[in-house]
Amino acid sequence: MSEKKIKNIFMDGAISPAFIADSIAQHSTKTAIGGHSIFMGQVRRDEINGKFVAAIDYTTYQEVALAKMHEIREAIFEKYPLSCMHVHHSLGKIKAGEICLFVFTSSAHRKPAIDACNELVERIKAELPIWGKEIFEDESHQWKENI
Amino acid sequence: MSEKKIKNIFMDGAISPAFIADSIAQHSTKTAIGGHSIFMGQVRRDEINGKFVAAIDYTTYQEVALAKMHEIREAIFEKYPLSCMHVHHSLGKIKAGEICLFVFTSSAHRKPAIDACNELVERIKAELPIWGKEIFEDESHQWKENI
Amino acid sequence: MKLEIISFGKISEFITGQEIEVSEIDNTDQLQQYLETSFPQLLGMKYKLAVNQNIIQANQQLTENDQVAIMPPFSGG
Amino acid sequence: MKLEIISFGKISEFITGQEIEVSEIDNTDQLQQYLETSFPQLLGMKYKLAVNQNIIQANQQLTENDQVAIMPPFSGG
Repeated sequence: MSEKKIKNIFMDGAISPAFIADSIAQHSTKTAIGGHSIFMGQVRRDEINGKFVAAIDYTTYQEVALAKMHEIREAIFEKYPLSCMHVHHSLGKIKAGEICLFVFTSSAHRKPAIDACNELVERIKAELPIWGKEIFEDESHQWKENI
Repeated sequence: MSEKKIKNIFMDGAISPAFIADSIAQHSTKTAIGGHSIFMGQVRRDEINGKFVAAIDYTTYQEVALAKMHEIREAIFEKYPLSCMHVHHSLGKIKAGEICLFVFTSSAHRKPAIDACNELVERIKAELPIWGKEIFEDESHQWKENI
Repeated sequence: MKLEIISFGKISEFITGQEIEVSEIDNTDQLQQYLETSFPQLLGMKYKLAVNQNIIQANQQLTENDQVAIMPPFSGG
Repeated sequence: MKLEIISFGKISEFITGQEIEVSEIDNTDQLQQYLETSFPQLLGMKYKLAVNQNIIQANQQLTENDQVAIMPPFSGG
Protein backbone atom coordinates (compact mmCIF):
# COMPACT_ATOMS: atom_id res chain seq x y z
CA MET A 1 0.00 0.00 0.00
CA SER A 2 1.32 3.46 -0.87
CA GLU A 3 1.95 6.30 1.50
CA LYS A 4 -1.15 8.19 0.36
CA LYS A 5 -3.66 8.91 3.09
CA ILE A 6 -6.56 6.48 3.28
CA LYS A 7 -9.77 8.44 2.62
CA ASN A 8 -12.94 7.74 4.54
CA ILE A 9 -15.69 7.06 2.00
CA PHE A 10 -18.37 6.54 4.63
CA MET A 11 -20.90 9.08 5.81
CA ASP A 12 -23.76 8.73 8.26
CA GLY A 13 -27.14 8.90 6.61
CA ALA A 14 -28.24 9.61 3.05
CA ILE A 15 -26.18 11.50 0.48
CA SER A 16 -28.07 14.71 -0.29
CA PRO A 17 -28.43 16.29 -3.75
CA ALA A 18 -26.90 19.44 -2.23
CA PHE A 19 -23.78 17.48 -1.26
CA ILE A 20 -23.54 16.18 -4.82
CA ALA A 21 -24.02 19.69 -6.27
CA ASP A 22 -21.24 20.94 -4.02
CA SER A 23 -18.94 18.20 -5.19
CA ILE A 24 -19.69 19.05 -8.84
CA ALA A 25 -19.21 22.79 -8.25
CA GLN A 26 -15.75 22.19 -6.80
CA HIS A 27 -14.58 21.01 -10.23
CA SER A 28 -15.19 24.27 -12.08
CA THR A 29 -11.65 25.41 -11.29
CA LYS A 30 -10.22 22.19 -12.74
CA THR A 31 -10.28 23.37 -16.33
CA ALA A 32 -8.39 20.40 -17.74
CA ILE A 33 -11.55 18.34 -17.19
CA GLY A 34 -13.81 17.74 -20.20
CA GLY A 35 -16.09 14.96 -18.94
CA HIS A 36 -17.61 13.88 -15.63
CA SER A 37 -19.28 10.54 -14.99
CA ILE A 38 -21.48 9.95 -11.96
CA PHE A 39 -23.22 6.88 -10.61
CA MET A 40 -25.69 7.12 -7.76
CA GLY A 41 -27.33 4.22 -5.97
CA GLN A 42 -30.82 4.93 -4.64
CA VAL A 43 -32.75 2.77 -2.16
CA ARG A 44 -35.66 1.05 -3.93
CA ARG A 45 -39.05 0.53 -2.30
CA ASP A 46 -39.04 -3.11 -3.42
CA GLU A 47 -42.03 -5.32 -2.73
CA ILE A 48 -41.02 -8.68 -1.27
CA ASN A 49 -43.75 -11.16 -0.35
CA GLY A 50 -46.32 -8.38 -0.14
CA LYS A 51 -44.21 -6.14 2.11
CA PHE A 52 -42.47 -2.95 1.03
CA VAL A 53 -38.88 -1.96 1.81
CA ALA A 54 -38.99 1.27 3.83
CA ALA A 55 -35.23 1.66 4.31
CA ILE A 56 -31.89 -0.09 4.14
CA ASP A 57 -29.65 -0.06 7.21
CA TYR A 58 -26.01 -0.19 6.07
CA THR A 59 -23.12 -1.43 8.20
CA THR A 60 -19.51 -2.11 7.29
CA TYR A 61 -16.27 -3.63 8.48
CA GLN A 62 -14.73 -0.20 8.22
CA GLU A 63 -10.98 -0.86 8.48
CA VAL A 64 -11.14 -3.60 5.86
CA ALA A 65 -13.49 -1.63 3.59
CA LEU A 66 -11.29 1.47 3.63
CA ALA A 67 -8.10 -0.49 2.99
CA LYS A 68 -9.76 -2.31 0.10
CA MET A 69 -11.19 0.96 -1.28
CA HIS A 70 -7.70 2.47 -1.13
CA GLU A 71 -6.39 -0.46 -3.16
CA ILE A 72 -9.22 -0.09 -5.71
CA ARG A 73 -8.65 3.66 -5.94
CA GLU A 74 -4.97 3.20 -6.72
CA ALA A 75 -5.66 0.50 -9.29
CA ILE A 76 -8.22 2.70 -11.06
CA PHE A 77 -5.92 5.74 -11.07
CA GLU A 78 -3.21 3.49 -12.50
CA LYS A 79 -5.47 2.14 -15.23
CA TYR A 80 -7.25 5.33 -16.39
CA PRO A 81 -6.00 8.90 -16.99
CA LEU A 82 -8.34 10.50 -14.45
CA SER A 83 -8.30 14.02 -13.09
CA CYS A 84 -10.50 13.18 -10.09
CA MET A 85 -12.23 10.31 -8.32
CA HIS A 86 -14.70 10.61 -5.46
CA VAL A 87 -16.58 7.80 -3.71
CA HIS A 88 -19.12 8.16 -0.90
CA HIS A 89 -21.19 5.42 0.72
CA SER A 90 -23.86 5.84 3.36
CA LEU A 91 -23.98 4.04 6.69
CA GLY A 92 -27.05 3.71 8.90
CA LYS A 93 -30.68 3.79 7.90
CA ILE A 94 -31.30 5.17 4.38
CA LYS A 95 -34.95 5.57 3.42
CA ALA A 96 -36.44 4.45 0.10
CA GLY A 97 -35.84 7.19 -2.48
CA GLU A 98 -32.66 8.40 -0.78
CA ILE A 99 -29.17 8.11 -2.23
CA CYS A 100 -26.71 5.70 -0.58
CA LEU A 101 -23.82 5.56 -3.06
CA PHE A 102 -22.15 8.36 -5.02
CA VAL A 103 -19.28 7.61 -7.42
CA PHE A 104 -17.83 10.55 -9.37
CA THR A 105 -14.97 10.44 -11.90
CA SER A 106 -13.57 13.15 -14.18
CA SER A 107 -11.11 13.18 -17.07
CA ALA A 108 -10.00 15.35 -19.99
CA HIS A 109 -11.96 13.24 -22.48
CA ARG A 110 -15.12 11.32 -21.70
CA LYS A 111 -14.09 7.69 -22.13
CA PRO A 112 -11.76 7.25 -19.12
CA ALA A 113 -14.24 8.93 -16.75
CA ILE A 114 -17.09 6.71 -17.96
CA ASP A 115 -15.11 3.46 -17.92
CA ALA A 116 -13.54 4.18 -14.53
CA CYS A 117 -16.92 5.04 -13.01
CA ASN A 118 -18.44 1.76 -14.21
CA GLU A 119 -15.49 -0.30 -12.99
CA LEU A 120 -15.56 1.45 -9.61
CA VAL A 121 -19.26 0.67 -9.11
CA GLU A 122 -18.73 -3.00 -9.95
CA ARG A 123 -15.73 -3.32 -7.64
CA ILE A 124 -17.39 -1.43 -4.77
CA LYS A 125 -20.39 -3.75 -4.89
CA ALA A 126 -18.30 -6.91 -5.18
CA GLU A 127 -15.33 -6.20 -2.94
CA LEU A 128 -16.22 -3.84 -0.12
CA PRO A 129 -17.41 -5.47 3.12
CA ILE A 130 -20.67 -3.56 3.43
CA TRP A 131 -24.02 -5.08 4.35
CA GLY A 132 -27.51 -3.77 3.73
CA LYS A 133 -30.41 -4.80 5.98
CA GLU A 134 -33.71 -4.20 4.20
CA ILE A 135 -36.21 -2.92 6.71
CA PHE A 136 -39.85 -3.35 5.80
CA GLU A 137 -42.68 -1.01 6.66
CA ASP A 138 -43.76 -3.40 9.47
CA GLU A 139 -40.23 -3.23 10.99
CA SER A 140 -39.37 -6.80 10.01
CA HIS A 141 -36.21 -7.18 7.94
CA GLN A 142 -34.16 -9.30 5.59
CA TRP A 143 -30.53 -9.02 4.51
CA LYS A 144 -29.97 -7.65 1.04
CA GLU A 145 -27.97 -9.67 -1.46
CA ASN A 146 -26.27 -8.08 -4.45
CA ILE A 147 -27.07 -9.72 -7.75
CA MET B 1 -42.51 10.22 -35.16
CA SER B 2 -44.79 9.50 -32.22
CA GLU B 3 -47.35 11.84 -30.74
CA LYS B 4 -45.21 12.53 -27.68
CA LYS B 5 -44.35 16.15 -27.17
CA ILE B 6 -40.91 17.16 -28.42
CA LYS B 7 -38.88 18.37 -25.45
CA ASN B 8 -36.53 21.31 -25.70
CA ILE B 9 -33.12 20.15 -24.51
CA PHE B 10 -31.49 23.56 -25.02
CA MET B 11 -30.88 26.18 -22.38
CA ASP B 12 -29.13 29.52 -22.62
CA GLY B 13 -25.84 29.58 -20.79
CA ALA B 14 -24.09 27.08 -18.55
CA ILE B 15 -25.81 24.28 -16.64
CA SER B 16 -25.40 25.04 -12.94
CA PRO B 17 -24.67 22.47 -10.22
CA ALA B 18 -27.84 23.72 -8.50
CA PHE B 19 -29.90 22.82 -11.59
CA ILE B 20 -28.35 19.34 -11.53
CA ALA B 21 -29.04 18.95 -7.80
CA ASP B 22 -32.66 19.93 -8.39
CA SER B 23 -32.98 17.38 -11.13
CA ILE B 24 -31.53 14.66 -8.85
CA ALA B 25 -33.79 15.66 -5.94
CA GLN B 26 -36.90 15.30 -8.08
CA HIS B 27 -36.24 11.57 -8.31
CA SER B 28 -36.56 10.82 -4.60
CA THR B 29 -40.28 10.17 -5.01
CA LYS B 30 -39.58 7.65 -7.78
CA THR B 31 -38.89 4.75 -5.48
CA ALA B 32 -38.68 2.11 -8.20
CA ILE B 33 -35.33 3.60 -9.19
CA GLY B 34 -32.19 1.86 -7.91
CA GLY B 35 -29.48 3.44 -10.05
CA HIS B 36 -28.82 6.80 -11.67
CA SER B 37 -26.14 7.47 -14.27
CA ILE B 38 -25.02 10.99 -15.16
CA PHE B 39 -22.65 12.36 -17.75
CA MET B 40 -21.62 16.01 -17.75
CA GLY B 41 -19.54 17.76 -20.37
CA GLN B 42 -17.37 20.59 -19.11
CA VAL B 43 -15.60 23.22 -21.23
CA ARG B 44 -11.84 22.61 -21.16
CA ARG B 45 -9.28 25.42 -21.08
CA ASP B 46 -7.34 23.75 -23.89
CA GLU B 47 -4.08 25.23 -25.08
CA ILE B 48 -3.91 25.43 -28.87
CA ASN B 49 -0.82 26.97 -30.46
CA GLY B 50 0.01 28.82 -27.28
CA LYS B 51 -3.47 30.28 -26.79
CA PHE B 52 -5.97 29.17 -24.18
CA VAL B 53 -9.67 28.48 -24.76
CA ALA B 54 -11.66 30.93 -22.62
CA ALA B 55 -15.13 29.78 -23.67
CA ILE B 56 -17.10 27.81 -26.24
CA ASP B 57 -19.97 29.51 -28.01
CA TYR B 58 -22.60 26.90 -28.91
CA THR B 59 -25.14 27.26 -31.70
CA THR B 60 -27.57 24.73 -33.15
CA TYR B 61 -30.00 24.08 -35.97
CA GLN B 62 -32.71 23.82 -33.38
CA GLU B 63 -35.65 22.28 -35.28
CA VAL B 64 -33.45 19.53 -36.70
CA ALA B 65 -31.63 18.95 -33.40
CA LEU B 66 -34.85 18.61 -31.41
CA ALA B 67 -36.45 16.27 -33.94
CA LYS B 68 -33.30 14.11 -33.97
CA MET B 69 -33.12 14.14 -30.16
CA HIS B 70 -36.75 13.03 -30.03
CA GLU B 71 -35.89 10.11 -32.31
CA ILE B 72 -32.86 9.19 -30.17
CA ARG B 73 -34.92 9.45 -26.98
CA GLU B 74 -37.56 7.07 -28.31
CA ALA B 75 -34.94 4.60 -29.55
CA ILE B 76 -33.20 4.58 -26.15
CA PHE B 77 -36.47 4.14 -24.23
CA GLU B 78 -37.28 1.25 -26.58
CA LYS B 79 -33.89 -0.39 -26.07
CA TYR B 80 -33.44 -0.04 -22.28
CA PRO B 81 -35.87 -0.42 -19.35
CA LEU B 82 -35.45 3.13 -18.08
CA SER B 83 -37.48 4.98 -15.48
CA CYS B 84 -36.25 8.43 -16.56
CA MET B 85 -34.09 10.19 -19.12
CA HIS B 86 -33.09 13.86 -19.08
CA VAL B 87 -30.85 15.68 -21.53
CA HIS B 88 -29.80 19.33 -21.39
CA HIS B 89 -27.37 21.15 -23.69
CA SER B 90 -26.19 24.73 -23.38
CA LEU B 91 -26.35 27.36 -26.10
CA GLY B 92 -24.36 30.58 -26.18
CA LYS B 93 -21.04 31.31 -24.56
CA ILE B 94 -19.99 28.77 -21.91
CA LYS B 95 -16.80 29.59 -20.04
CA ALA B 96 -13.98 27.12 -19.35
CA GLY B 97 -14.87 25.12 -16.24
CA GLU B 98 -18.62 25.44 -16.81
CA ILE B 99 -20.94 22.58 -17.69
CA CYS B 100 -22.46 22.50 -21.20
CA LEU B 101 -24.01 19.01 -21.37
CA PHE B 102 -26.01 17.08 -18.77
CA VAL B 103 -27.30 13.57 -19.52
CA PHE B 104 -29.18 11.77 -16.74
CA THR B 105 -30.71 8.28 -16.87
CA SER B 106 -32.34 6.17 -14.15
CA SER B 107 -33.47 2.57 -13.90
CA ALA B 108 -34.40 -0.07 -11.32
CA HIS B 109 -31.03 -1.80 -11.66
CA ARG B 110 -27.79 -0.09 -12.58
CA LYS B 111 -26.92 -1.62 -15.95
CA PRO B 112 -29.63 -0.07 -18.16
CA ALA B 113 -29.08 3.43 -16.71
CA ILE B 114 -25.31 3.19 -17.31
CA ASP B 115 -25.56 1.74 -20.83
CA ALA B 116 -28.30 4.16 -21.90
CA CYS B 117 -26.33 7.15 -20.58
CA ASN B 118 -23.23 6.13 -22.54
CA GLU B 119 -25.17 5.52 -25.73
CA LEU B 120 -26.98 8.86 -25.37
CA VAL B 121 -23.71 10.77 -25.02
CA GLU B 122 -22.26 9.10 -28.12
CA ARG B 123 -25.38 9.75 -30.19
CA ILE B 124 -25.74 13.37 -29.00
CA LYS B 125 -22.17 14.13 -30.01
CA ALA B 126 -22.43 12.37 -33.37
CA GLU B 127 -25.95 13.14 -34.49
CA LEU B 128 -27.17 16.48 -33.14
CA PRO B 129 -26.49 19.53 -35.32
CA ILE B 130 -24.70 21.60 -32.69
CA TRP B 131 -21.53 23.59 -33.25
CA GLY B 132 -19.00 24.84 -30.75
CA LYS B 133 -16.85 27.86 -31.50
CA GLU B 134 -13.78 27.88 -29.26
CA ILE B 135 -13.07 31.44 -28.22
CA PHE B 136 -9.53 32.15 -27.09
CA GLU B 137 -8.46 34.59 -24.42
CA ASP B 138 -7.42 37.07 -27.16
CA GLU B 139 -10.95 36.90 -28.68
CA SER B 140 -9.78 34.99 -31.75
CA HIS B 141 -11.57 31.70 -32.38
CA GLN B 142 -11.59 28.32 -34.07
CA TRP B 143 -14.40 25.84 -34.64
CA LYS B 144 -14.36 22.80 -32.38
CA GLU B 145 -14.33 19.35 -33.93
CA ASN B 146 -15.50 16.29 -32.03
CA ILE B 147 -13.05 13.40 -32.06
CA MET C 1 -35.95 27.84 -59.25
CA LYS C 2 -35.79 29.79 -56.00
CA LEU C 3 -34.05 28.19 -53.01
CA GLU C 4 -33.41 29.41 -49.50
CA ILE C 5 -29.90 28.70 -48.26
CA ILE C 6 -29.02 28.67 -44.57
CA SER C 7 -25.70 27.73 -43.05
CA PHE C 8 -24.17 26.91 -39.69
CA GLY C 9 -20.92 26.82 -37.75
CA LYS C 10 -17.74 27.50 -39.66
CA ILE C 11 -19.64 27.60 -42.96
CA SER C 12 -21.80 30.49 -41.75
CA GLU C 13 -18.64 32.60 -41.78
CA PHE C 14 -18.51 32.60 -45.60
CA ILE C 15 -22.04 31.63 -46.67
CA THR C 16 -24.68 33.81 -45.07
CA GLY C 17 -28.39 33.04 -45.17
CA GLN C 18 -29.73 34.03 -48.60
CA GLU C 19 -32.25 33.31 -51.30
CA ILE C 20 -30.73 32.13 -54.55
CA GLU C 21 -32.27 31.86 -57.99
CA VAL C 22 -30.82 28.95 -59.93
CA SER C 23 -31.44 27.40 -63.29
CA GLU C 24 -30.48 23.91 -64.46
CA ILE C 25 -30.40 22.64 -60.87
CA ASP C 26 -32.84 19.87 -60.06
CA ASN C 27 -31.25 18.02 -57.19
CA THR C 28 -28.87 18.32 -54.25
CA ASP C 29 -25.88 16.88 -56.12
CA GLN C 30 -26.17 19.67 -58.67
CA LEU C 31 -26.71 22.25 -55.95
CA GLN C 32 -23.60 20.99 -54.19
CA GLN C 33 -21.53 21.53 -57.34
CA TYR C 34 -23.01 25.00 -57.73
CA LEU C 35 -22.18 25.85 -54.10
CA GLU C 36 -18.61 24.57 -54.37
CA THR C 37 -18.09 26.70 -57.46
CA SER C 38 -19.60 29.81 -55.84
CA PHE C 39 -17.90 29.22 -52.48
CA PRO C 40 -14.60 27.45 -53.08
CA GLN C 41 -13.93 27.41 -49.32
CA LEU C 42 -16.35 24.44 -49.24
CA LEU C 43 -13.95 22.34 -51.29
CA GLY C 44 -12.17 19.85 -49.09
CA MET C 45 -14.53 20.50 -46.17
CA LYS C 46 -16.86 17.85 -44.84
CA TYR C 47 -20.45 19.03 -44.72
CA LYS C 48 -23.99 17.71 -44.86
CA LEU C 49 -27.12 19.15 -46.37
CA ALA C 50 -30.60 19.23 -44.93
CA VAL C 51 -33.60 19.91 -47.15
CA ASN C 52 -36.59 21.39 -45.37
CA GLN C 53 -35.14 20.32 -42.02
CA ASN C 54 -34.41 16.73 -43.06
CA ILE C 55 -30.76 15.74 -43.16
CA ILE C 56 -30.20 13.97 -46.47
CA GLN C 57 -27.98 10.95 -46.93
CA ALA C 58 -28.17 10.69 -50.74
CA ASN C 59 -28.97 12.82 -53.74
CA GLN C 60 -32.48 14.27 -53.56
CA GLN C 61 -34.79 16.20 -55.91
CA LEU C 62 -35.26 19.88 -55.14
CA THR C 63 -38.41 21.87 -55.69
CA GLU C 64 -39.30 25.57 -55.74
CA ASN C 65 -38.83 27.32 -52.38
CA ASP C 66 -37.00 24.45 -50.70
CA GLN C 67 -34.88 25.45 -47.75
CA VAL C 68 -31.41 23.93 -47.90
CA ALA C 69 -29.13 23.98 -44.86
CA ILE C 70 -25.36 23.53 -45.17
CA MET C 71 -23.88 22.01 -42.04
CA PRO C 72 -20.23 21.38 -41.14
CA PRO C 73 -19.36 18.43 -38.85
CA PHE C 74 -21.22 18.55 -35.54
CA SER C 75 -19.34 19.42 -32.36
CA GLY C 76 -21.87 19.45 -29.56
CA GLY C 77 -21.36 18.06 -26.08
CA MET D 1 -5.34 -20.69 21.93
CA LYS D 2 -7.38 -17.55 22.45
CA LEU D 3 -9.10 -16.01 19.42
CA GLU D 4 -11.33 -12.99 19.05
CA ILE D 5 -14.35 -13.58 16.86
CA ILE D 6 -16.29 -10.73 15.23
CA SER D 7 -19.16 -11.05 12.78
CA PHE D 8 -21.17 -8.93 10.38
CA GLY D 9 -24.49 -8.68 8.57
CA LYS D 10 -26.82 -11.63 8.82
CA ILE D 11 -24.19 -13.67 10.68
CA SER D 12 -24.05 -11.11 13.49
CA GLU D 13 -27.62 -12.12 14.34
CA PHE D 14 -26.48 -15.52 15.64
CA ILE D 15 -22.75 -15.10 16.30
CA THR D 16 -21.99 -12.10 18.49
CA GLY D 17 -18.55 -10.72 19.05
CA GLN D 18 -16.74 -12.94 21.56
CA GLU D 19 -13.43 -14.32 22.71
CA ILE D 20 -13.11 -18.06 22.34
CA GLU D 21 -10.58 -20.45 23.83
CA VAL D 22 -9.88 -23.34 21.48
CA SER D 23 -7.56 -26.31 21.50
CA GLU D 24 -6.48 -28.42 18.55
CA ILE D 25 -7.15 -25.57 16.13
CA ASP D 26 -4.13 -24.30 14.20
CA ASN D 27 -5.59 -22.84 11.05
CA THR D 28 -8.66 -21.25 9.52
CA ASP D 29 -9.96 -24.49 7.94
CA GLN D 30 -10.10 -26.05 11.39
CA LEU D 31 -11.67 -22.94 12.86
CA GLN D 32 -14.30 -23.00 10.14
CA GLN D 33 -15.23 -26.60 11.07
CA TYR D 34 -15.41 -25.62 14.72
CA LEU D 35 -17.66 -22.63 13.92
CA GLU D 36 -20.00 -24.69 11.74
CA THR D 37 -20.37 -27.23 14.54
CA SER D 38 -21.00 -24.54 17.16
CA PHE D 39 -23.26 -22.46 14.92
CA PRO D 40 -25.05 -24.81 12.53
CA GLN D 41 -26.81 -21.80 10.92
CA LEU D 42 -23.50 -21.23 9.08
CA LEU D 43 -23.93 -24.48 7.19
CA GLY D 44 -25.02 -23.83 3.63
CA MET D 45 -24.29 -20.12 3.94
CA LYS D 46 -21.61 -18.41 1.91
CA TYR D 47 -19.17 -16.50 4.05
CA LYS D 48 -15.59 -15.30 4.09
CA LEU D 49 -13.09 -14.97 6.92
CA ALA D 50 -10.70 -12.15 7.59
CA VAL D 51 -7.76 -12.64 9.94
CA ASN D 52 -6.47 -9.47 11.57
CA GLN D 53 -8.32 -7.38 8.96
CA ASN D 54 -7.01 -9.30 5.96
CA ILE D 55 -9.59 -11.19 3.96
CA ILE D 56 -8.22 -14.66 3.39
CA GLN D 57 -8.58 -16.63 0.17
CA ALA D 58 -7.06 -19.92 1.33
CA ASN D 59 -6.35 -21.78 4.55
CA GLN D 60 -4.10 -19.81 6.89
CA GLN D 61 -2.26 -20.49 10.14
CA LEU D 62 -3.74 -18.91 13.26
CA THR D 63 -1.79 -17.63 16.23
CA GLU D 64 -2.65 -16.56 19.76
CA ASN D 65 -4.92 -13.49 19.97
CA ASP D 66 -5.75 -13.39 16.28
CA GLN D 67 -8.93 -11.56 15.42
CA VAL D 68 -11.13 -13.51 13.02
CA ALA D 69 -14.04 -11.84 11.24
CA ILE D 70 -16.89 -13.84 9.74
CA MET D 71 -18.50 -12.04 6.82
CA PRO D 72 -21.57 -13.00 4.77
CA PRO D 73 -21.74 -11.92 1.08
CA PHE D 74 -21.31 -8.18 0.64
CA SER D 75 -24.31 -6.07 -0.32
CA GLY D 76 -23.13 -2.48 -0.47
CA GLY D 77 -24.10 0.08 -3.09
